[in-house]
Amino acid sequence: MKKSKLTFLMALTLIFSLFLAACSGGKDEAKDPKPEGNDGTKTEKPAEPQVLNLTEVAELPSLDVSKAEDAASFQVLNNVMEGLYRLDKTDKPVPGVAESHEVSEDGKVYTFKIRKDAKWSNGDPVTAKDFVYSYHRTLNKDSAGSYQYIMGDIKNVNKIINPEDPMYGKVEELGVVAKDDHTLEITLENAVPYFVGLTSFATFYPQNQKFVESQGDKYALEANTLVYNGPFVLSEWKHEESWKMVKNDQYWDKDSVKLDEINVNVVKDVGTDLNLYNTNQNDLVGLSSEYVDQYKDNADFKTETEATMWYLKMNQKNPVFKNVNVRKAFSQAIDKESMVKVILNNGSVAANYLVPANFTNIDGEDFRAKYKDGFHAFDAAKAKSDWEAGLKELKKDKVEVEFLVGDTESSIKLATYIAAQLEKSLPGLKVTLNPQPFKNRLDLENKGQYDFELAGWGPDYQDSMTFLDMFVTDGGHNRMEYSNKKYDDLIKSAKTDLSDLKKRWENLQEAERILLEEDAAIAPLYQRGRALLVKPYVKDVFKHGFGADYSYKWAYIEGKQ
Amino acid sequence: MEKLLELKNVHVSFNTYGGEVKAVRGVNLQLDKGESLAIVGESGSGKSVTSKAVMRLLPAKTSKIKEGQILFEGKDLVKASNREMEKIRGAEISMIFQDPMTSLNPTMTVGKQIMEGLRKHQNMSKGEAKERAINLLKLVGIPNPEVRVQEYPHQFSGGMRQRVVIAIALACNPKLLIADEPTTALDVTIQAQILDLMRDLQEKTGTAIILITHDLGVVANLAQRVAVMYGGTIVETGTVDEIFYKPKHPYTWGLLASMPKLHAESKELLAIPGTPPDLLNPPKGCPFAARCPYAMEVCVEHMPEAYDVSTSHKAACWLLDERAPKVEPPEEALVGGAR
Amino acid sequence: MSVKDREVLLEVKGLKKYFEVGKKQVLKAVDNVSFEIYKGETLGLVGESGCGKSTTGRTIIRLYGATEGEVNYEGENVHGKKSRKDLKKFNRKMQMIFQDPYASLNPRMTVKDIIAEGIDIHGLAKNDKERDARVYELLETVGLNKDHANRYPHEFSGGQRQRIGIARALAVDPDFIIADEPISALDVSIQAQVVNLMMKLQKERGLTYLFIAHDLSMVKHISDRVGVMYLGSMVELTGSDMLYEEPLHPYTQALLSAIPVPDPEVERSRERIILEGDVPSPINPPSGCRFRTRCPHAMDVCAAVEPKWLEAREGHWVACHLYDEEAMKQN
Amino acid sequence: MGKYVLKRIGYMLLTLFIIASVTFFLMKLLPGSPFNNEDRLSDTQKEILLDKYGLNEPVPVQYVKYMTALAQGDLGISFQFDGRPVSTLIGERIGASAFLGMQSLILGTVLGLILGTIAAIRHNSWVDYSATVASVLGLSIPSFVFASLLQYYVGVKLQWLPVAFWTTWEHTILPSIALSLVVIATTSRFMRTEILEVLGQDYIITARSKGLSNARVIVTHAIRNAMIPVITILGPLAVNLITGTLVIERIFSVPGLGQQFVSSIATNDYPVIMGTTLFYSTLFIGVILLVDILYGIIDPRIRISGGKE
Amino acid sequence: MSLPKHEISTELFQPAQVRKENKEVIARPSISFWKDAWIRLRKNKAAVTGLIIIVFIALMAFIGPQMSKYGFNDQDLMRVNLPPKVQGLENISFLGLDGVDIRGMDQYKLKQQKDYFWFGTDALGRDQWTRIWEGTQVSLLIAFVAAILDLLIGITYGGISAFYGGKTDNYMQRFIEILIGIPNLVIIILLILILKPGITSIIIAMAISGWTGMARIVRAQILKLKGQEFVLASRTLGAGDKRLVSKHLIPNVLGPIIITTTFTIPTAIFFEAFLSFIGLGLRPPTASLGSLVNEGFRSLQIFPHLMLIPSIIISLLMISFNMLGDGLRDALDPKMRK
Repeated sequence: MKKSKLTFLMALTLIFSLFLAACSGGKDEAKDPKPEGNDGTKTEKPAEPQVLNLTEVAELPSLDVSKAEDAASFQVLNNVMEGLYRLDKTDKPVPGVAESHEVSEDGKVYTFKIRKDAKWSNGDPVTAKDFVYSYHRTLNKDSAGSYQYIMGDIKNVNKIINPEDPMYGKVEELGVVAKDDHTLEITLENAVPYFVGLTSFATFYPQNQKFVESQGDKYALEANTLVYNGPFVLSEWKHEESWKMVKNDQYWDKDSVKLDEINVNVVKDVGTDLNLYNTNQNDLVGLSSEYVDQYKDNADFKTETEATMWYLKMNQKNPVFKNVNVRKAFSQAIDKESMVKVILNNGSVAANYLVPANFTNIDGEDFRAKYKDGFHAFDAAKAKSDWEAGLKELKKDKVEVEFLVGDTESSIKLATYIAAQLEKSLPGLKVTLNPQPFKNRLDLENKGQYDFELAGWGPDYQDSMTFLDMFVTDGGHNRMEYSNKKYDDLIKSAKTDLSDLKKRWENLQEAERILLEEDAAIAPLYQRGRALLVKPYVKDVFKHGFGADYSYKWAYIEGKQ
Repeated sequence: MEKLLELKNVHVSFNTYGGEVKAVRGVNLQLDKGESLAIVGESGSGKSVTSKAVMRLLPAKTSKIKEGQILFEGKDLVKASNREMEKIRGAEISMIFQDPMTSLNPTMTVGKQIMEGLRKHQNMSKGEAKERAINLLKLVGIPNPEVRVQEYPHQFSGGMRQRVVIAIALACNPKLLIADEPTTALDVTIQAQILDLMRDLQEKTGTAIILITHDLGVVANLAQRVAVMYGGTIVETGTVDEIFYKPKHPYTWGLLASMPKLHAESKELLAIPGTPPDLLNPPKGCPFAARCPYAMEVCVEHMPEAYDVSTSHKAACWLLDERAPKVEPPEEALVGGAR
Repeated sequence: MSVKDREVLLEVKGLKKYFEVGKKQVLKAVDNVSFEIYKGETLGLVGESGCGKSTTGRTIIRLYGATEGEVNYEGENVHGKKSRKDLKKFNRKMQMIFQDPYASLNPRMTVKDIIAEGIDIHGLAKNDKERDARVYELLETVGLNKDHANRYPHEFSGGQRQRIGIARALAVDPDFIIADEPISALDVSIQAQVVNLMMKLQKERGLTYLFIAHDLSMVKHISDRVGVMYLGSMVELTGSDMLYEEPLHPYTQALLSAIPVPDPEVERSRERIILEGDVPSPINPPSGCRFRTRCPHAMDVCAAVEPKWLEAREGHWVACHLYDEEAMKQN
Repeated sequence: MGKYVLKRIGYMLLTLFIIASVTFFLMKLLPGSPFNNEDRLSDTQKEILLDKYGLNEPVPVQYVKYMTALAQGDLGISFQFDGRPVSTLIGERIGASAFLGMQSLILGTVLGLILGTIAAIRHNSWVDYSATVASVLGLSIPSFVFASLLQYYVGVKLQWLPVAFWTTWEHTILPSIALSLVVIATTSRFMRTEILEVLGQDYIITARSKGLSNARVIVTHAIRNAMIPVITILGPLAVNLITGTLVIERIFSVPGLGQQFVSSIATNDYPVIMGTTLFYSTLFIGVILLVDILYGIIDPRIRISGGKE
Repeated sequence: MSLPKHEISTELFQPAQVRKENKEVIARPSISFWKDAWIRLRKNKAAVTGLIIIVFIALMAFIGPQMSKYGFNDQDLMRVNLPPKVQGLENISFLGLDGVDIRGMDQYKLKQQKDYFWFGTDALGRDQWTRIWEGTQVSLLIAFVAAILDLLIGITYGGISAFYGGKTDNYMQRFIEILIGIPNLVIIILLILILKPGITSIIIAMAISGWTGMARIVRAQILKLKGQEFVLASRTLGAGDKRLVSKHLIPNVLGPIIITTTFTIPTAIFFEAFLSFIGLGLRPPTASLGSLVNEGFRSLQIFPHLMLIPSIIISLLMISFNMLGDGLRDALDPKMRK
């Protein structure tokens, strides 16, 4: 009974998938994936269907390069589009649409050579003009893509997007010029060392002007109103339900691409996601902490460490947190090791620092090398004495504070633990949780309407600056009335003076020390890890520290059958 | 005359949360073919229960025929299976209820409701049954039967509905028709119409009728024989003339005396004091003893058996015992025309 | 018996009570009814269901506001704007007994509280003791006793409840009682109890009754005069014996002949006037005489002209063209 | 009847107008900002966005504009899904929700009616008691728990039916069953009471006295009459199903309106929240109206006399 | 019973002394409506069982937390996710109260815990016994307060609407129609978003959308009662509005109100659970049965005790209230009276 039912269903699924394949025809799909890979890792032709099945928690809000702003969209764009460079396995930029680039001596002018075989999926060549058009479109007055700022290192960008500036909206002043179809020259404000890596970011992708204009309002709203230049094309996009990427025949490096098809279904519930994984309908599933216990002994279980940092943000608008001793007490009061081991349990690392490991300078020196263990490690006794000192200064013996946290199951659980730890270590403290949906939390933070907050930050680009410049006085992400002149100066010089990169590096390390050790402005908690189950037959899906999460360009399936 | 129905010592009880209510306590009755018998009594006297027991329409869960026989053409209905009862109901014995407003299914056309029984018992085709339904409607005096057969009960007035109910009851030419207070819910002028109709139909079809009512006027109009019920027992039976002109039981006297006489001069009514017995704890003696002005010690202690007054007239009263003092009925109980 | 010399207690003049039953649809429950009730008498009001007899009663006692017309009690109009004090005065003089012995007593109150309600409202007892004493006295009056005082209505039989209803009405010492079908829901043997009680009370206390019922024989028994209503209007009004002996209106005649008499011989020999059809809807009553659709004597004039309310014989009022010479001529 | 329907539609429009106004002002009270990426937006960009969506204007002006647009059937543009009209979003999502809702309603009602009838016929027997307990259990097990258990046992363990997604009809079975639980429980309880009530009616005795068998009496007389009042609860039930699908939609990854409503709340997508609320309300009132009309069609007493009042 | 006639002695044929009062004697003992209803209720086994369970759970909600030495938010990461273990029952393995998890490992041994946790512990090492009973307390509180608010608003609104009737009634009914036109869930979600999440907000949100049902029932009842003859009788006696309402109307609508309330309470408990599921519940660490089920739900496959126990309590409450409600309906419904 069971068996026949199963066969029937499988037959049904098969018929259905054939049907789907037939529908999505039109495009000339490579029925025979080309065997030769040229990266040397794999030369044999994979004998089995190269189909990767994935899930995503939400519908794609926007695939318009100029507007995209969320992880899911970036993820898709990274695989159906390509910038000048793209990130490889180790997050090193490798040539994408550009085959090479040159940097001027002052490090401010980059000249990219666009490869001649780069093509759009409709057959048009990808030219330097496509990049210029795309950047103009992004920075245009009418556009309000939230990632405009990431182009801020390019000359005049900050003026063009500032309505008070005379240059406002004048995109033609942008420091990006197409010298010819295959030469793109980009001029920077400052010689930032991470710019090439930045070109792999979605906002820096080209757009095909002719195509964009032909689609009008419909551009990027459906699978067929977008044109692609990446390893895959989006062949189907059923809103709120699923999308499908198939190998892009026009892609210049199509020989490296082994997957024929990537199916992504929207699954909001982790339990469902797991059930799908267990019935082989999904090849990779992220585990929320509740499920880690259940699967940590599973052979497919893996953890990854991400570059995202979580910390407590203490709002100095509140006189309690104005007191440095209180802040220090908070920093030392939480047993982070137990927390990551027992509660998070997903590869997260307890952190006493803000900039995670693996942020290296030009010489390959790790940012963490100098202060390896960070500052103010867990020390309940010390926390208590600092707390008592703080209370004395505040002339209080009881303090009640509200703890702003996200409203997801995991962050509430974590916050409950943190609150209990704080209350345990710091007598006289009463913590009330205020769980809020993501946007409300940010809104409250933005308006400074919180006491302390469980906050996190993921890097936008591969430089410690992405973490450190948040906390300058009146900085866009400060929002806790933290101000330290010394810190501001160090950050400012690191931003503008790039003549001595070594010095800059040290300045940034010093800035972090001031922020954490002297001022204890924030209390770092952990570097986020991610527990996941991956089917053993999924190979070479590359995980990135920033930008999009995964690259499928090099991925393949082996051993499924 | 041929015996059609005979009830022998029928006892019916109801289970209520308060205990066992003995609604019918040893009823003996008989009815000949084509005869019309009226069962008279107050509410709660057990007259409706008796009639429903004959049809076996009492709720199965809460009620039980505890003992006795109900012989219909010699067959004991108490022991009949549900199947057998289904064959008898509607075909051999049918019933009319008090409230024509509620006794018809509001969501089914009148025609269908008449046809149901016909199709079940006489295996008629749809067309035949419909034709018969129209004829029946005509028979019970509903104008325009061809049209009205398609209509729903709420489109009929109360009197018309009662006619429909009669049509349903008569559909299969039953041998016995039980009419449970068929005119109580109707206005006087409509009541007259229905009584007229019933008498007419009985003459035409020869169906025996058991008429259940509390209205002595209706009894005088329609019945040939009368049974007076009180407290779950039959206290007096006899021909209509015997009951009205020579009543023997004090309850019957009281009943007659408490009715105002339309013809006669206004006299004071003779009321029966008190209230009927609670059948949850029925008195062990005569149920009427507590209200009876002539009650003797024996009445309180012992249930009287029926004394034969004449061959057709019986009364269950100790006053008829030779040892009892002689008592004359009160003047008010004398029905005018007799004397 | 000459009624003319007697004192008028209540005068109903051109009383109308319409109910709005929908947009622009009016149910004329009582349409232009006039009569008088003399002190100490019982006026019976009969008719089939829906004829407006209960509405008339309820309008008189102000349960419904009159659409038009007057109700004068001892010369004073009951309707119209009244102060709370004035109303209370009427409430004491005029009382009502209701039809349904089950619905007319509040199931959540003890018999004592039910009977004492009027005493409480009008402050007729100085203290609880006096109140209890009055209640017990009233219970005795209606043939119950003080053991019953603390029981709840559902424990009583229909007749007992009806007597409790009477006791409640008597509690305020009224002069005039409207009895709205007080016996229709009772068994025959019990009806007599209630009627006897009412008649006894009338004798003892000099009460005036408006006795509403559909049972003509009982109405005739208790009433001095009887009014017959049909479809919202009064068709005939006269002394009860007169009505029986010489009914004038064809409807009254039919009504009388329809009543089954508990006398087999009479029933066997009796000729009936069987009325055809049903009572029409009071929402769209027939034009002219409302009875014409069922009347065996209907003439053309009946459809055209509403019959006048006229005194055809002395003390015998009727609304029928047959007794209106003018109308007959017209026909 | 026609007049009655027109009048009802008039009320419906008035109600919708008030609901639209109330939601509009409620929306203004909602905490949080509408921006998708607050963290990374500069103040100027926020200004631009606010301008774009007309959120910079005084509230009364916004109100008038919104209502005017609404009158023309324009529900605005989603914040979260940039450039997509709300009506399109609703249009795309409602299909799945409606299908799921209707299928569960039909399944649930049919099963519920049968269960309720059986329970009533076997009144106070073990069948009745177990049906009662089952239906109360049906009402007391949270639907998300039931849905997850179904998914795990039927989908993962037994592999009889797909775990999730919305592609073939097979995929609709589990969510429909999960969703119909409440319907079964509600209708069976209701049906049981109604049948018991109907079985006590005089016309049932009339039918019995015609010699009809028990089964026939129940089928031809009791069920139909008992079902008429059941129809009145179908309206609210249907709407509850459509709004109540959100949990089920989430668990079975059904691309429906419920999921979208929740995500629009999470992202402060005001136009979508308002649009969906209005849509739900319209549906709700519409269904109630429909049920009333249906009631009139099914119940001959109302059908002929036209309108209940 | 009846003897042959001749065996009855002649002395008995004497007129009996029947006292007049005896004719009006009522044989059955006097019982008030409520007492009668109580007797009926007591005869209904299901309802009594329901009542007992409700009382038991309500008592445990207050006593339970005292029985454990751990507070509801006492965390200890050394003892997380312990399965239930009960003294005495630990040797009966099929009960699942032996501290062995579903993988067959004795977690108490593993984590070197000597204490017995009757309901186990959660992911933060908190004692589930305390949490579940405190959660029950919160759920019952929410449900009762929401029901009482429903009651107050519903009775007032429905009462006024029905009592004054006419235009007042018409306008008030239109208003209710509009309110009913907005799906419940939507109102509640929007309200909870505007108010801060927490017990008060949930109660307010539920009360705002929940009273309409009660109002309709009260209105229908009062409209029906208003035309009843006993109310008319009171009016003819000159009773004022206050008297009518307090003596006649309210006591008679109490039955349906109580019945409705017994069905409102479980609905409220359930709704709160639903809100927890979509993330609009209480502020942690406060827990309710709903939020506990929701917390445990994720680890159902590995730590089933976290979800099962609160689920069982919710279900028990739901079933009990429903059974009690059904019983009350039978006991209070005048239609059922003989």
